[in-house]
Amino acid sequence: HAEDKIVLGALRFTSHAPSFIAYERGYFKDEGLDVELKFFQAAQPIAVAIASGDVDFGVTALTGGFYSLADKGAVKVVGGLYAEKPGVPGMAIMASNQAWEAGLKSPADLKGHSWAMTQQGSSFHYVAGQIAAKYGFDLSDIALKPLQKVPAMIAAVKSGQVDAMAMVPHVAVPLEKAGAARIIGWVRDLGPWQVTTIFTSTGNVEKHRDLVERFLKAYEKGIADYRAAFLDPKADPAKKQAIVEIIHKYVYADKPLEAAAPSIEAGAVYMTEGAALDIADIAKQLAWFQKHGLAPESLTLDKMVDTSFVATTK
Amino acid sequence: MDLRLRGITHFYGDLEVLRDVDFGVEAGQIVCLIGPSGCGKSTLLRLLGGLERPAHGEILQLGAPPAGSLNPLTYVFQDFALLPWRTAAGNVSLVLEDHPLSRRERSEIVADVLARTKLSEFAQVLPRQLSGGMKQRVAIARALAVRPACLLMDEPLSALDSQTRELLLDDLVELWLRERFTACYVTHNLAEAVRLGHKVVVLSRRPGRIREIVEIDMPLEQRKHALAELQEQQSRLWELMREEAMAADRELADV
Amino acid sequence: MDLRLRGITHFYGDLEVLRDVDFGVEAGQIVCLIGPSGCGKSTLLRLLGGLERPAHGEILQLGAPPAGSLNPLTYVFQDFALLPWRTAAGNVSLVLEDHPLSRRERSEIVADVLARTKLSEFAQVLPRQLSGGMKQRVAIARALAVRPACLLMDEPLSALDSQTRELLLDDLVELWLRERFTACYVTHNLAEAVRLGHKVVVLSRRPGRIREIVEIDMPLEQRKHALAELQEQQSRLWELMREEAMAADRELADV
Amino acid sequence: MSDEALAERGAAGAAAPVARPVPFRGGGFAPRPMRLVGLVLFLVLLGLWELGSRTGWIGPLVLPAPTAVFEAFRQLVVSGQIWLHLGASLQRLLLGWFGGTLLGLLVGLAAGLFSMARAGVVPLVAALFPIPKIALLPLFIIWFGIGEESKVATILFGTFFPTVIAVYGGVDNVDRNLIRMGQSFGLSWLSIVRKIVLPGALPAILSGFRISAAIAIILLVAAEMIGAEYGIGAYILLAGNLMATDQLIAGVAILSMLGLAVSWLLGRAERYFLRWR
Amino acid sequence: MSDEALAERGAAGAAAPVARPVPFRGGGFAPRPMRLVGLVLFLVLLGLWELGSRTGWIGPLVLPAPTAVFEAFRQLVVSGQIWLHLGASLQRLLLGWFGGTLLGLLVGLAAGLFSMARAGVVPLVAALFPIPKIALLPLFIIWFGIGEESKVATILFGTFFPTVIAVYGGVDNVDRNLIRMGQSFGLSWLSIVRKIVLPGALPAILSGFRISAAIAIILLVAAEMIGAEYGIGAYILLAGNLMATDQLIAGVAILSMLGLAVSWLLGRAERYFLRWR
Ligand SMILES: Nc1ncnc2c1ncn2[C@@H]1O[C@H](COP(=O)(O)OP(=O)(O)OP(=O)(O)O)[C@@H](O)[C@H]1O
Ligand SMILES: Nc1ncnc2c1ncn2[C@@H]1O[C@H](COP(=O)(O)OP(=O)(O)OP(=O)(O)O)[C@@H](O)[C@H]1O
Ligand SMILES: [Mg+2]
Ligand SMILES: [Mg+2]
Repeated sequence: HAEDKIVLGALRFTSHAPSFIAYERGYFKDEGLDVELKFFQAAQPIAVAIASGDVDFGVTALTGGFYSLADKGAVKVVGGLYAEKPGVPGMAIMASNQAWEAGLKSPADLKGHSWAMTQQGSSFHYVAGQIAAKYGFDLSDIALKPLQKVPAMIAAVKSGQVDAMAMVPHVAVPLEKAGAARIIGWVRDLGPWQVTTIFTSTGNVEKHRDLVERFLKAYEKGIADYRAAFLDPKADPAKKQAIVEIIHKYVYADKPLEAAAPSIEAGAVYMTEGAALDIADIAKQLAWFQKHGLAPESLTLDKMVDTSFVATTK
Repeated sequence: MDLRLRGITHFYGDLEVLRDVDFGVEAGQIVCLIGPSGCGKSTLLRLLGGLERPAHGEILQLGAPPAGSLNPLTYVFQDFALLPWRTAAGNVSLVLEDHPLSRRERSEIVADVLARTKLSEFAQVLPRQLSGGMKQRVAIARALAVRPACLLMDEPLSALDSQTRELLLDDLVELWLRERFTACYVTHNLAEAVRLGHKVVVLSRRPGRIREIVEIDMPLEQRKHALAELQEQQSRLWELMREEAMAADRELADV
Repeated sequence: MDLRLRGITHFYGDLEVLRDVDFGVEAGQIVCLIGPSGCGKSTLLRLLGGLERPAHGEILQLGAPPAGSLNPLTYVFQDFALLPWRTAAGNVSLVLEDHPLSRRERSEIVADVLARTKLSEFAQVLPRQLSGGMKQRVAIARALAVRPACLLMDEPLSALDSQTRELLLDDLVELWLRERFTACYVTHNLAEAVRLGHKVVVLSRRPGRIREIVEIDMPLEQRKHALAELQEQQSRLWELMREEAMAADRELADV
Repeated sequence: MSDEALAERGAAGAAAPVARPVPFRGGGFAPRPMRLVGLVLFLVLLGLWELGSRTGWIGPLVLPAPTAVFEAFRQLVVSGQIWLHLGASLQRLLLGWFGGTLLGLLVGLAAGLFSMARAGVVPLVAALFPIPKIALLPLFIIWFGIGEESKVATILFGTFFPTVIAVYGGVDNVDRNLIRMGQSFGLSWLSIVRKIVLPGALPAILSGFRISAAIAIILLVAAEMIGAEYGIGAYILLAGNLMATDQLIAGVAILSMLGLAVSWLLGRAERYFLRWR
Repeated sequence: MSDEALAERGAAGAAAPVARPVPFRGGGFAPRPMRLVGLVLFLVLLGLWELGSRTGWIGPLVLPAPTAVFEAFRQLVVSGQIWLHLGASLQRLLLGWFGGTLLGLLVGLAAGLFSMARAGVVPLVAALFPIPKIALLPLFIIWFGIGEESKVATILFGTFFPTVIAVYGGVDNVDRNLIRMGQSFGLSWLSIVRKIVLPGALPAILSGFRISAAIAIILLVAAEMIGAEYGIGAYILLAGNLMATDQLIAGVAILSMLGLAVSWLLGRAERYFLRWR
């Protein structure tokens, strides 16, 4: 029978690993989906491309742009993926060496310091907000530096032009090892956070529920494989190796496998089982973005999320 | 075909350029138009050829143009107005291309007029390689190609150095003796006017009115050898115009 | 101060422009230089003024320039060479500003030369508002301001219409009668040459050699009323040059 | 028979002397600016756009309604934010444009006057001009940091090259006869440069300014990619991130007005400095 | 006493007839291109840069050594990747530039010939020209998708406006005397446009092409920000993302060479089409 053609937007990041696993292991095919992977240089255009109809599914953090598209009725969250919570691997909070010398030893000291991020309304911006909330100062006490790109953030912190930033573990740890910056805390300690979500166009949700269900079913299998390989301490090394090989096809493909493997493993993050969605946290994020004028006031949780596809956690 | 101007008055905006000008150009005659700078000579010629419409008065063609005339009123310009991207032959051919002529007819006409202006060997040469005199000869060839009933010439020699001017003046006289073309010839140069004109129309300063129309009866072929006699005519014209030329010279262009 | 050219030969690349030219300009005399197009007249004048260096031969100043001469060899150009962004007075003042003169001296000189060229009322006018004749008068005023020992004039009237040319020619004669300046005057116009020149140097086609040096003894003040007599001189010169002018006219510019 | 009567008979009596007015065949080929038409067209386009948005024919995602854009603009003004943004951007623009122009003038003048400088500068400029400044942003951060320097540098680099080209082109086009005149009157080299070459090159230099000013405005967005909190470019980038298309278009409209204002100012400057033309 | 002897005595004998050669005061103000100097300067700069890198005076983060850049370039060639990138970019460049130029020619010609078109087009172009294309990228995605269309559209928009300006400027500058000549010989309107206006505007149009081609190359990086996998711009962006400065500079050098190649081609075209000058 004819397979349904869909386009899946992806970045060449380990955080998109379930996409690659489900694709390579034929889980999509099993569901009668002919998936085309479409690669982007940044997360934001994936959401825009879903709005324009070029892409059917994507995975991304909840950013200002995403809320805006959701408010215009273009995209809808259907599942969760990467999350931060205590006790699992996740992002680090780093200080530049100069700032560390000057006394920036923990996230609590961030008041009055500068903070690198890609853009306003990005997840890095949100982290700064969470730090400020947790340690009881105002976000305006942190000097936010939007630098558009992650490498620019790294360069700015390395050279001491900016005091602090949040960074994915497989970058953060080598940076500290090389003495280029200091890890002063972990994002997971700020509380649970649903970082990325799976989303699709509103049209798909309303008119092709079956398609969305099949997609999520296949995707969940990819997540399960990933969890089994990276989040299970008793994982079978051979199974793990197989997953690393799949991911290597897409990430660090220009490096030999041996060189890429450690980075891929170090990049492991927590992914929720069955693509479950932390709906309470999403409500909290939405409120924060709205409070800071980074999401439209008119956007409601119902408009943004369809909770009928996956389990929701509180 | 004759031309007749009746009560021509013309304005540019509020500036009156010509006032009540009235004269005729008879077939086979050269009418020279002289007057101080800015008195409206070029404007008058543009009106004659239908490139502008007079504010008042009318300009009439009397009689039909000769059969086969492709462009009864044909200009020869001071600055030659040759297309720099076309060869001499190409520039002549340009004005024939909009007429229903076969390719052969066209190239025959081109070859013929180039020969008549002694330009055959320059057919494939671009304007930039030609001296000023040669350029104006190409322009004259182009004008002849459309078999004009009346040539409208606006200071055709004034962009040339005076030796070349002398040579071309001789050529023009020779051409007229052969072809007896009709022409209205604008010039600043009184020597040219008395060498070429059957009738010299003297205009006043702006607004140009007719001050005098001088008829010169001596046949064109004799004039070359009667320079002293012509010198008298010329001095008379100069006396007529001298004061006005001086005043025109000292006039400021409006900013 | 006299000028003396000795065996001047000049090349542009491989092109020989002048060959073995040899003549002198005596103080108080106007020497006219005539010759067909492209024969090297302008080049010769540039050599005379030190704007170019001759390939062979030498150009000498004999005797010291008169005391107070700021620029012994001073040009008047065909295209006037006025700075369009300066007024008439500003253009004159330009050539004084590099000399150690007080502001008062300078403005006195400017006022003086403008008066001598009947331009006082145009002192504050920009070139674009002036007619061609007026522009050239400003250029002449500028030349007079530096009290030249010898004026080098390159077809100063050829960019003007012929009526204005006539007027300026009269002015030049008048000026010479008053000031007896020395000049080397390049022209294409034989009428100008016989009206102004004490000596007319006739050059051949390129490479320019001296064909003849014609002395005209009639005093300048009488020439205006002896046009017929001059006409003879002029015709003789024209006979000398006619063939060469024709050949020069039919020459192709190298691409 | 009078001429008039003949004229009545027209071309029918071909052999008889017919009097016909000379046919008019001039005119045209001289478009004149008609201010009103431009304004009307602009309003009509705006009206159609609004209508399209209201009727839903143009989705809000595709293009926000003009009223929404205007509302975003009003917000910007009412909140006073516009002055913060404009102030920051104008400062960068002025510093960068001024620096680029000054350096460009010096280098362009050198290339216009000296063979050596020309030989060195021209190929270098030709090679460096078509380099996109956004490509260099990562390096600019390293070279100039994330403060104002790197933003100003971006604009400076962008305006430097076109200025060099305009200036040496302008110097090349100065009438050589005027320079020869200066030499023939024994003017010093400096006088010739100051009084003849520079004013003569001014028209070309000023029209070069038009280009470099447009480029400076275009580069504003690129420049403010580097950690700018305020600035029209930063405002546009943020709007783009948030997919707030109304703010995006409002920001773009501000840049466009800035461009028109600069070009109007340069027009005034031209009219003042080139009134001798 | 001979003249020569007098000349020896110089200005001392002021009253006596002294013979001195006329002093030379011309020359200068005519810089000539000296190919060799440009090349030598380029090599010297490269040498200094390499030296700086080798001695550590220029840190590898600040600027990679020329040899490192060359190595990155060599990698690109050896792996054959360069052809993928170049191919993708050239296709976008050609399509975008060609489309923008064609549209620009039509609109510019209309603005040059008809008052109505002029009145409508000129203010619009003046307002839209200084809009940075990167600012519009989010909208371009929505309008044209993430395929080739949006990339081509970015370049098309960038080249359209300068072409319009160049073309109507060129038409304006066609010698009105030539047009009047055409009319006086009764040429049809179409003939005048085809045979007089267009060839007369060609020099201006061709020099407009130089500008629009440079802009097209500059916009390549912006265009390839929209989800391009291959292309020189995408290569540069990726290098920037990875802070691989050697690849970054290699990519920029490729763009620069592309610019030089295009300008050389246009130079040839000018020499061919304008050989009548
Ligand atoms: N198209 C125009 N628009 C406005 N004014 C014009 C136009 N053409 C000519 N004029 C003005 O009309 C007057 C007469 O111009 P015209 O060119 O007819 O004079 P002319 O006698 O040919 O002068 P010249 O001897 O200098 O050639 C001048 O003052 C000129 O400035
Ligand atoms: N700077 C130059 N470089 C090369 N060739 C030159 C230069 N100046 C003049 N020539 C050539 O030298 C020849 C003589 O030029 P010149 O201008 O001296 O002639 P001319 O007698 O003044 O001509 P005309 O009567 O046209 O003014 C011409 O063939 C010209 O092309
Ligand atoms: Mg006229
Ligand atoms: Mg000359």
